[in-house]
Amino acid sequence: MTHAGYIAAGWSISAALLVSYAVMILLRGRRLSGRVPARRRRWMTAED
Amino acid sequence: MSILLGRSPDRRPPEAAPAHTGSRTTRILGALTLAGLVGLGLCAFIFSPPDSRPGPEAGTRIGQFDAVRLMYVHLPAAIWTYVALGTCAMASAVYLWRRSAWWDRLAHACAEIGVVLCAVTLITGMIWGRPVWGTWWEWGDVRVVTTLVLFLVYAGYLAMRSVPAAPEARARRASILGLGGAVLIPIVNRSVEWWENRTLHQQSTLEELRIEDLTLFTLVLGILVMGLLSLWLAVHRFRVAWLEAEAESAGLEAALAERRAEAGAGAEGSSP
Amino acid sequence: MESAVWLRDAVCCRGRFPALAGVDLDVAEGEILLLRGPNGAGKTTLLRLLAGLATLDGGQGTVLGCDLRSDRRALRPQVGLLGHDLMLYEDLTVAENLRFFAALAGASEAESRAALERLEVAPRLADVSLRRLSAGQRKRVAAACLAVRRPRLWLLDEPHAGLDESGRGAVNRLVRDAAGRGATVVLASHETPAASAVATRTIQLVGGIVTRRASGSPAAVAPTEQVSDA
Amino acid sequence: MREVLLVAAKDLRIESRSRVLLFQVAPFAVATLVLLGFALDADRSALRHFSPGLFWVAVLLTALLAAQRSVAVEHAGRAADALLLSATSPARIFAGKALALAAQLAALELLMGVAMVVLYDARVEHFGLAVASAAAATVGIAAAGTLYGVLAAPMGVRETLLPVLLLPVFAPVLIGATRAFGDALGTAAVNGWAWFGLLGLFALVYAVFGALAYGPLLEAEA
Repeated sequence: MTHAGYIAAGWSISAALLVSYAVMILLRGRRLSGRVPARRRRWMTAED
Repeated sequence: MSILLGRSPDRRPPEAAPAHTGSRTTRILGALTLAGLVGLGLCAFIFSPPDSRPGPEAGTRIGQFDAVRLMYVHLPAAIWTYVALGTCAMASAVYLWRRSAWWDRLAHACAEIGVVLCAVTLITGMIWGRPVWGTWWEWGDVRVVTTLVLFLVYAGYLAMRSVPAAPEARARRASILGLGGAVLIPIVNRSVEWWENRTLHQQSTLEELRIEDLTLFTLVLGILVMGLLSLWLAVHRFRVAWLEAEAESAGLEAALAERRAEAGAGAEGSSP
Repeated sequence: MESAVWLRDAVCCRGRFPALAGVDLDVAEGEILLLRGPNGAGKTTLLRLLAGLATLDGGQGTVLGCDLRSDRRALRPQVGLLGHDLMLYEDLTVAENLRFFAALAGASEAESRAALERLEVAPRLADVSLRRLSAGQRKRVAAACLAVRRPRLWLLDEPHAGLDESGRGAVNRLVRDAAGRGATVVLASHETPAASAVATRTIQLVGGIVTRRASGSPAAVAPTEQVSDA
Repeated sequence: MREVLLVAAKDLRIESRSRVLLFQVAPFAVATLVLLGFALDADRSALRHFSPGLFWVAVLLTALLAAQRSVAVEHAGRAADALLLSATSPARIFAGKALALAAQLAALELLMGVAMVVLYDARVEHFGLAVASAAAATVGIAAAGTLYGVLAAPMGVRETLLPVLLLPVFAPVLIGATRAFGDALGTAAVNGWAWFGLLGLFALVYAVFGALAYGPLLEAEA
């Protein structure tokens, strides 16, 4: 494969950025949930 | 709209409320995204061919070769950057018209996702440009420069939103900024286009790519998967914004009660 | 009697702090209402709310017939506010400040000169930069700027603070004149004697709510009980 | 129109009294031009060749200061509240403040233009084009500066936030004005009048957008 280093760098940096952003959002959501009364945090399709 | 958050008075017991921003919708979305990512990985690295075709002289090959595999991230990220930031500008405009917090939160969520995707676009673009164009940064390309300005404008938008302020005042300022970005970008695009009267993009990349068979399929798949991922991120981010506002107003109710208690005590002390 | 101010359970936040925590208030047209209360009671926030400068975060309110949630733009030009910050330009002279605000309000040059005279600002100060005036003199200039605009609702935040005897007298005359012409006045003051002398009714604000309604001055003419809703 | 001129005259009078423009902003402008000269190693031909770009970078940095000042004038002593309480429409206040800022920038540009000729050995070949494009750019900068100035104004972090918001907005002005001046000073073979058109478009767009957006922004401060 040509340009293997560039390809690896491009894909892994993108993945790292998107995954860390996603994790950050999920963690923030969990932390904030604790500070909001239960009846105010229902998502329309929430099952659990 | 109702996918994003519930507003119905609920019949279920309170302990059933989720302690996170997930729901059945997001789980389905997430599963589709993950499956799509696996498929994209397979197509991008194993099934799709490198870009190469016979050169002008006999026996030589030209093209991007394997560097084309970076396109499967770069192009979808770029497309969804424009969609996300365009949605932000549109939501800002609607906010100014309707003045409802819903649109403000949507604008905020889209701006944040747009900026992240824009960073991905710029980084993969630079990494791709180095082997193919021979430079990390090409000043002469309209889209490269415009995208950087777009990134800076909406990074400024997020910087402004991060400053503590009264929610309504912040929403107003943010909506003007979000809309201002949409006003600015066409002008930037036009000025850069005139500035260097050529665009490398169209001449040396997509049009000459062998856009057929699996390359095209993989690009379309990449766009779909990135779209699913963006939507999944947007739903979660929107719910985080909702929770933030709710946490703030929950704090306000406590502060109000405290303030009224202070009034009660003060009145007793000062009553004749 | 028409109701100039009507508030029900009004909540107003400064940042995340509920400075007003549910205020019920009725002020009739032509009334001179004195707001009393300790520091931090929410007097300044209440005045800014009535001026249409602060947002109503809860409850309902109408001022001069304008809804505080939807109609603040129509309200503001009819209101005059004398605040802690004098809302003047420090680098301009007395006359220039007055001329600017008078011109924006469509008042004539003669009116602004008359306003300065009524506040007993010496004519020789007209061409002095505001920066060089004492706090009391500045307050008189600010009051004059307010007077030339002829507002229907006067909101005065500590109008007597920093003024000498003649200044307090001049402010009180201004207030009585305004009320005599049918304008409504709400003032917050700690200078009880001077303020009570002019007020027709007094209410007490503590912890962001109205805790006591009392007739303020011996000369009070307005009834103590609430006026009916408009 | 009367109110626009009133607001503009008020801002200019304040400037003439406080002398902030003369004693603080103008020296900053000239110092920036001198430092840019050092950056290019005081190479005569390079300086002349790049003089349009250097000039406009210096103008934009100076414009940041002038825009900050224009907002600070209203926020000292909460005079902005007084404007809000007057019956004047926000669009007219915007126009007045932008007009005053444009006049101040024009004065600064004149000074910097002289400095550019002296320090960088620049030669103005098409005077009309230089003046026209500078005027269009100035109106655009003043409109954007006034709009984004009030956007960042009431926050405690105005000094750092305003440049972050404003500098990307200035990008098309810098490109357009540099090209137009390149033609006017004879350092670039381009059609300067086309660039003048772009600068005019920018000025028009931001004047209209600013006039429309100023109301909700003033409102947000209250």
